[in-house]
Parts: sequence; structure tokens; C-alpha cells
Amino acid sequence: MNCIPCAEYIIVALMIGSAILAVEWRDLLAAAVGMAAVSLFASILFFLLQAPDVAMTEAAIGAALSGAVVIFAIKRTQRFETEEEERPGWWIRW
Amino acid sequence: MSVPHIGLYYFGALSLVLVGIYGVLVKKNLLKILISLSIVETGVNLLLISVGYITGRSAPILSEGIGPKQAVDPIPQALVLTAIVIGVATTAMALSVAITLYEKYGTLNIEEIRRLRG
Amino acid sequence: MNGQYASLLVALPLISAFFVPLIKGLGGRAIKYYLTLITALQAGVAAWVFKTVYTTGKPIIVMAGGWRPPVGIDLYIGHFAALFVLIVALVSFFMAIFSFDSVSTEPTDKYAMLFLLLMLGATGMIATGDIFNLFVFMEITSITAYALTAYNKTGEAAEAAMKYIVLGGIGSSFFLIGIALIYGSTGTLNMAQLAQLAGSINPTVIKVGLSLLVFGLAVEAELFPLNAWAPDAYQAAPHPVTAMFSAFVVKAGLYALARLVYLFSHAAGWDFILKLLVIMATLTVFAAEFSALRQRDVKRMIAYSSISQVGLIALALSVGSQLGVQAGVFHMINHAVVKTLLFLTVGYVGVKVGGTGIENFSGLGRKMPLTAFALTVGALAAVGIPLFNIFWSKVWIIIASIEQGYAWEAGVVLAASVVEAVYYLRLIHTMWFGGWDGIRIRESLPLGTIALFLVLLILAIGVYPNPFWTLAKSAGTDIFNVSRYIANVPLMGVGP
Amino acid sequence: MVSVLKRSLAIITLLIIGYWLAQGLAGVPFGQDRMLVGKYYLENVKAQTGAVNAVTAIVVNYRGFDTLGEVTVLFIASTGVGALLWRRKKKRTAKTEGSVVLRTGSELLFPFILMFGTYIFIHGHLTPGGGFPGGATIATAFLILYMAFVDYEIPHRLFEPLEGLAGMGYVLVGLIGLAIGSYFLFDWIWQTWHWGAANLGRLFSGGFIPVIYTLIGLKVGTELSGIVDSMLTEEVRE
Repeated sequence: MNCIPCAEYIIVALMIGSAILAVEWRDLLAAAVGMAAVSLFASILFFLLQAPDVAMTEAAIGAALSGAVVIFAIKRTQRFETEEEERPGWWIRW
Repeated sequence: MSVPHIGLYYFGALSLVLVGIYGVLVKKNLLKILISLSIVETGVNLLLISVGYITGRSAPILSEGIGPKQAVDPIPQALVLTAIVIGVATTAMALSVAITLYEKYGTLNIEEIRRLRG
Repeated sequence: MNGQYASLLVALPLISAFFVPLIKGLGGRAIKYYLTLITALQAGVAAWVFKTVYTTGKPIIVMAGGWRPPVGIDLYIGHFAALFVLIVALVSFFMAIFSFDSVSTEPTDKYAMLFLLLMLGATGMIATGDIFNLFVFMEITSITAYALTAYNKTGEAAEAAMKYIVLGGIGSSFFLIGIALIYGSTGTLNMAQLAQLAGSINPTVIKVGLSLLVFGLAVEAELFPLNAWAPDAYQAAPHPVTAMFSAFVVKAGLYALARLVYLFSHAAGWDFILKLLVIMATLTVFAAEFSALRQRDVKRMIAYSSISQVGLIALALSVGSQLGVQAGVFHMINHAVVKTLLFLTVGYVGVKVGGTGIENFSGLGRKMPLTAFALTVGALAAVGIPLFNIFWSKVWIIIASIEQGYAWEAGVVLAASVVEAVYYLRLIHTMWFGGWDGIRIRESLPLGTIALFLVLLILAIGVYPNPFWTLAKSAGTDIFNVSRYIANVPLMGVGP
Repeated sequence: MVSVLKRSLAIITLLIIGYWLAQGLAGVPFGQDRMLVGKYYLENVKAQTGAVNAVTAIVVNYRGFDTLGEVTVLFIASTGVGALLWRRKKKRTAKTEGSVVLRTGSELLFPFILMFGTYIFIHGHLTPGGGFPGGATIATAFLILYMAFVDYEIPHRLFEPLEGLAGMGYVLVGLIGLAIGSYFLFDWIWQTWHWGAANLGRLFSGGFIPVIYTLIGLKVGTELSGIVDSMLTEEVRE
């Protein structure tokens, strides 16, 4: 069995998994790391899709710097999502 | 109404976009919304690159026996380079707005901010 | 001079914006003089371009890098673009002068840079002939707009900017997916070549792709489901920036929308997109007019009024006939003039009296007579009273829609005018018959001159509409007549 | 209860959007050759621009206008972040010094990371990479210094003018093209002077691509480190 395709499936699965975790984790620091992981897996996929320039840029800018910037913003604000009771009708007012 | 068949890369890109939009719609923490937006952007970039991929060809760097017939489409790659940089610019801008909001209202919850503003 | 020098329209604001960090030590006032100088120069270049295009009758095609489209990116400065680039430059020039009085928040050097780049972004959106380049200029415009919305650093401003960023981020992602689909099925990004190939694209792809592009641009063009940011941003942004948003940023979005939609007029499934646009535009008009009625803050009220007028323009553009597009362009010109005047005067009152709540306008007729007079003219024009400019464009929109069999659309225009009359007359009544606290405020000479100039322009268009209608007709034809657009772009023989 | 309702509503909306998008994507099958303009680029890139890396040639030369816009977007972001987080007096507020390993390591690595970034953007026309990853790498070097030392700040007096100068340089190169070759952003080094035609595939070739990528690299590096600086310094209250 050729193993490049199965590596592709594994990476796509990992990428989607970290995206879901990044959206769901209540700890924002962890969510930021999840976001960086999504970028990292995406950059591997870019490499597999024969786009080395994009892969490098995504790894340097998407994963490293935007992750760092989000973490700095967390440092200046707060680390956890606040839990509070939700009221109906939010989508009308946004 | 049959679900159309799309490849693995399209599926991955589309899932990232949808997961991100879900986060934007449901989450109330501003930083979480921004993280979701950035995931959407990554998904869109992946989609663009997959549109330009041609099975069995290699990267568009024309040296050592790679001729014009053996390379993938270079245009989407150039576009995505631009899109990535634009994405990080938007994220940085948005985060500084979020920091300003936190300094004014002491919270990042959009409901809370609305209530404080009245 | 060579037509390629029209690229100065983009190069000049860019290089001057990059120059600002080197002179930031000179202080805020010097930087504002610099800003005025650059916008005046830009207006000069734009006037030269306008003159060239309208005397030769041929568009200027700027080919960046010397590559012929579709290999390189081209700027297509046709009749529409020449006219609106001039409007963008003039409005920016006026607002640069207005910035002396109204912007005191630090850091002024960054304000000047963002101001120039907002002008650049709108110019580029109007001029570009490449769909991805349109995306880049749209991002330039919207990211500057985010920064300028939050510039005052109040809580409201930050919240408005945040709303704008979230909606804008989703919009630009949708736009990019649309580009991916359309590029994937044609292999090109040049607008003229896309129009050539439009007939051969898979109808499902074109439907999905084009509606994604429409949704992406709807954020900038302030159409209904995606315009929740607009009133907040208009209210919270610095006054000159509000005027710029209303006068040309939204126009750039509308133009790009109309251009893209008409490019694909040979594609299967095109009627579907027009219907979608008509629905969005109608909802925009209704939602905005009824929200305007409830407002106690005049700046916010005018913001809602501006959005509803934008809905009218979108309606006219989506009728699908040449006359409709021309009427829409005419309304764009009139709306730019009137809203610049309104936001200028309201902003000036806000600076001098200390707020834009309706109570601040009480007795304005005796407090600041010139400003009150200009504001009254602007309000009457916005309602669409005969002898003022908007009357004519509304008449043409009604004629165009009846001609196409959209009787109810004409009804929408009339109903909107009635609602507008209610709240503008309320404002006029407060200004001239409200209580006066006995204070007289000295009005500034340059701003008074600008306001009088705009008032005269409104009356001139109102009394002699024909020359302006001719302008609008040639500009509208430029959008509607796609085959001429394709013929004008010197496409290279790439592809089938 | 409400939360469940909300979530299911969002998920239903998303499924509709996803179905709609998948319908569109099915019309653009994966992995097929659909190149039109792309083929032209691949066939002519070496002769027309002197670059080996087609992506670089497109980014800098054929679609140079996009890149100018992209540089502008980053400039806007750095300006905007600076404007929003502007305070009369700003200072670093980090309290914990980096560990000994981090401090020594960052001092040792700093010049090498700078060199690597420079390498990436100078060789953009030959190898993958270019101005943007190169500039980002340089910014990473400064980022590491920020994390290692509590009171490190970039030399503002140098960086802000450099940012402006690099941008002006880019536009000026374009305007020189307008003067020499009568097109804005015209590659005068390659197409008028034919410099570097003899050593295609080596460092001194590629027309103005290395020049522009150097400017972009400097600009991106200074801008991104400026953004990092704006985010890490906070207002001092007396």
C-alpha cells in the first residue's frame, strides 16, 4: 500500500481536528496554539500540493507570527472565555 | 439532491471554512471570533491552492529538467502569497481593536460589551 | 503626455503616504498642510485624466509592468472611472481641509497616512481591470476603514470597528472563494477576458461564484444582510472620514458590484443574480428608512439616510437596462455631492457645538446661519424636491424601472422619499424654529467656501441637469456595454 | 436550552452553505489542467523576466501591482496598530526575564536568523521563498529578543523611517520604469538594460526581482517587528 495518500488523509484529519479544538477550547491560549497548528498542517498540505513558496510563507507568517500576535493580545486581555447565561435573540441584534 | 463528490483537499478546505464560520456565528468571545476568522482564511487559501494543483506535476520552479509541461499552475500560488499577508494584516488590526475594547469595557464578551454600552 | 502617466493616480498617494514617517517630527499642523497639498495634487492628476478621457472619448488603459492583459494587470480608466476618480480626489481634498478643524486626536501622522491610503484604495477599486487586484484594493480600502473607524479610540468607535472587521473578514473570505471558483473554471483573472469566456462557464459554478462575489462586495457596498456595521461606523468615525465613507468608499463597492455583475451578463443563470440583488437592495432601503425615523442623533440619522440612498442606487443598477444603470450612476454623483455637504456641515456643528444630538441643532439658523443654510439645502436635496439635484436622478430611476416593468420598484423609490421627507423636515424645523441660546458662533472661511461651492453645485445640477445627465449617461454606458469594454482592452492572444 | 437551539441553527445554516459551496466546487474538479494564462507564464518566464521560480516572477513582475498593494496592506496594518495602541508614553511591562538558555541562545542565534532571512529574500528568484517569508523571518529574530529580555525595544528611530524609505523605494523603482520604459513597474533592469542575461539561474539575474524583494524584505521585517512592538508595550501611568 502506497503511504503518501494515507499521510494526506491523516494530515487533513489532524488539521480539521485542531480547527475544531481551536474553536471549542475555552482556554484562549490553547485556542491560539490550535490555530497555529491548523496553519502548520495547512503548510504541510501546501507542500504536498507543490507550492513550496506558499508553504514557507504560511509557516513563517500564518503559524509563527499570527500565533505570536494572538498570544500577545491574550496577554494584554484575559485568558479564559467567560461563562455566562445566554439570552435568546442574539442573532437579530448583531 | 445528491451530495456532490469533491476531493480530499477540497473537503479539508471546505471544512476549515465551515468550522471557522461556525465559530464566528456561535462564539461570543472576541478573540475566539478572530481566531475563527483566521481559520476561515487558512481554509480559503488551501482551497485556492488546490484549485491550481494538477495531478502528477511538480512545483513551478523551472530548473533541473522541469519544463513548462511538468509544473503546476503558478497563479494561485502567487495569489495565496498575497492573501496570507493580507490575512495577518487583518488579524493584527483586529487584535489591536480588541485590546482597545478590553481597555474600555474590561471584557471581551460581545454581549457584555453591548450591555455596558446600553 | 503619455496615457501611462495615469498610473500616478496610484503612485502619488502611495509614495506620499510612505513619506509621512520621515516628516512626522514636523508636528501635526505641518502634516495636515502636507495632506492638503497631496490631495490637491491628486485632484490635479485626476482632472488631467478626466480631461483626456472625455476629449478623446477613449479609455486610458494603464498596463502595469508593460505586460498586456491578461498577462499583466491593467487599470481601465474609462468614462466612469475618470469621473469618479475625480470625485474621489476632490472630496478627499475638501475633507483634508476639514481635518484641520475636526481631527485633534493623536497621532496625526498616522491619520494622514490612513487618509491617503483610503483615497488610494477607493481609486484603485474604481480603476482596476483585474478581479484579484480588485480584491487587493478592496482590502486596502477596508483595512484603512477599520483603522479610521476606530481612530477616535472611544468604546463606541472600537465596537463599530470590530463589527466592521468581523463582517468584512467574512465578506472578503467569500469573495476569495468566488475568485477561486471563477478562476478554476476559466483560468484567467482579467475582467475583459472573463467577460469573453462568460458564456462557456458551467452555470452552477457561475451562480455560486458570482453570488459569493456579490456577498463579498455587499459588505463594502452596504447592502442589507451585511450592512449592520455601517450606521455605527458612520457615527463613530472622525467627521471627515464619515463623509469619505459615504461619498466614495461605498460608491467604489457599488461600482465594483455593478461591473462584475454586468461582466457576466452573457452567462447562464445571470437573471438569478439580478433578482438576488434586487431583493437585497429593497430590503436595504426599507430597513434603513425605518431605522432613520427613530434616530435622535443627526449624524446617525444621515448615516441611515445614506444607506437607504445606496439601496436605491443598487436597485437602479440591478434593473438590468442601460437606462437603469445610467440613472444609478447619476444618482451616485448626486448622492456624493449631497452627502459630502451634509456630513461636512453636521460634522462642523459637532465640532463647534460639541455633539451631533438633535438638541444641538436647536436654533442653529441663528447660531451658525451659513452652516444651517447649507444643511437645509442638503436636506431638501436629499428628500428629492424639484430644483434640487436628487429630484432628477430619482425621476430617471422611476422612469427606468417602469420601462422594465418593475412598477413596485418605482413605488419603493416614492415611499422612501416620503419617509425621508418626514425626518429631514423635522431636522429643518428644529434648526430654524427651535429655541436659541443666544450664542453666535464664528464660522470658518474655507469650510464656508466649500459648503457654498457644494450648495451651488446642487442648485446647478438641479436647474440645468442636462450636462450632468450626459456625463452620467456616458459613464453608465461604460458599465453596461460589456462588448465595448472587451473591445477597449487590448487583450493578448492567450488561450482559446 | 437556548444554547442548543442556537448551535443547531448555526449548524443547519452551515450545512446549507457547505452544500451550496460543494455544488460549485464539483464544477471545478480537482487536479485537472485548466491553465490558460498560467501556461503562458510557464512558457515565457525565463526569457521575459530572467527568473527561474515562476511564482516569484508572477508576484514581482507580471502581477507586481498586486504585490505593491499587498505591501501597502501590511503598511496599513502596522500604521493602524500603531495608531490604535498609541499612548503618550509607552514602555515594556514584561516582568519575567527569559531563562539563561533562552537569553544566551537568542543572542547567539540573532545574527544567524537575520542572515537566513536575508538569504531567503535575496534568492527569491531562484529558490522558494522571497520577500515575505524573508521579512517574517527577520521579524522572528526581533520577536525572540523581545521574549528573552524584559526591556528590549527595537530602535524606533531607525525602523520607522526605514519602513517608509523601503516603501518609497518600491514606488520609485516603479516610477523609474515609467520614465525609462514608459510603463509603471516596468522591469527596466532586465528588459531595457538586459543585465544578468548571461548568468540565468544564478544570483545576479532576474532583473529587478532581487532589488524589489530586498526592499519588500526590509519593509516586511520592520513592519512586523513594529506590530510586535506596538502590541508588547503598554501605557505607563504616572
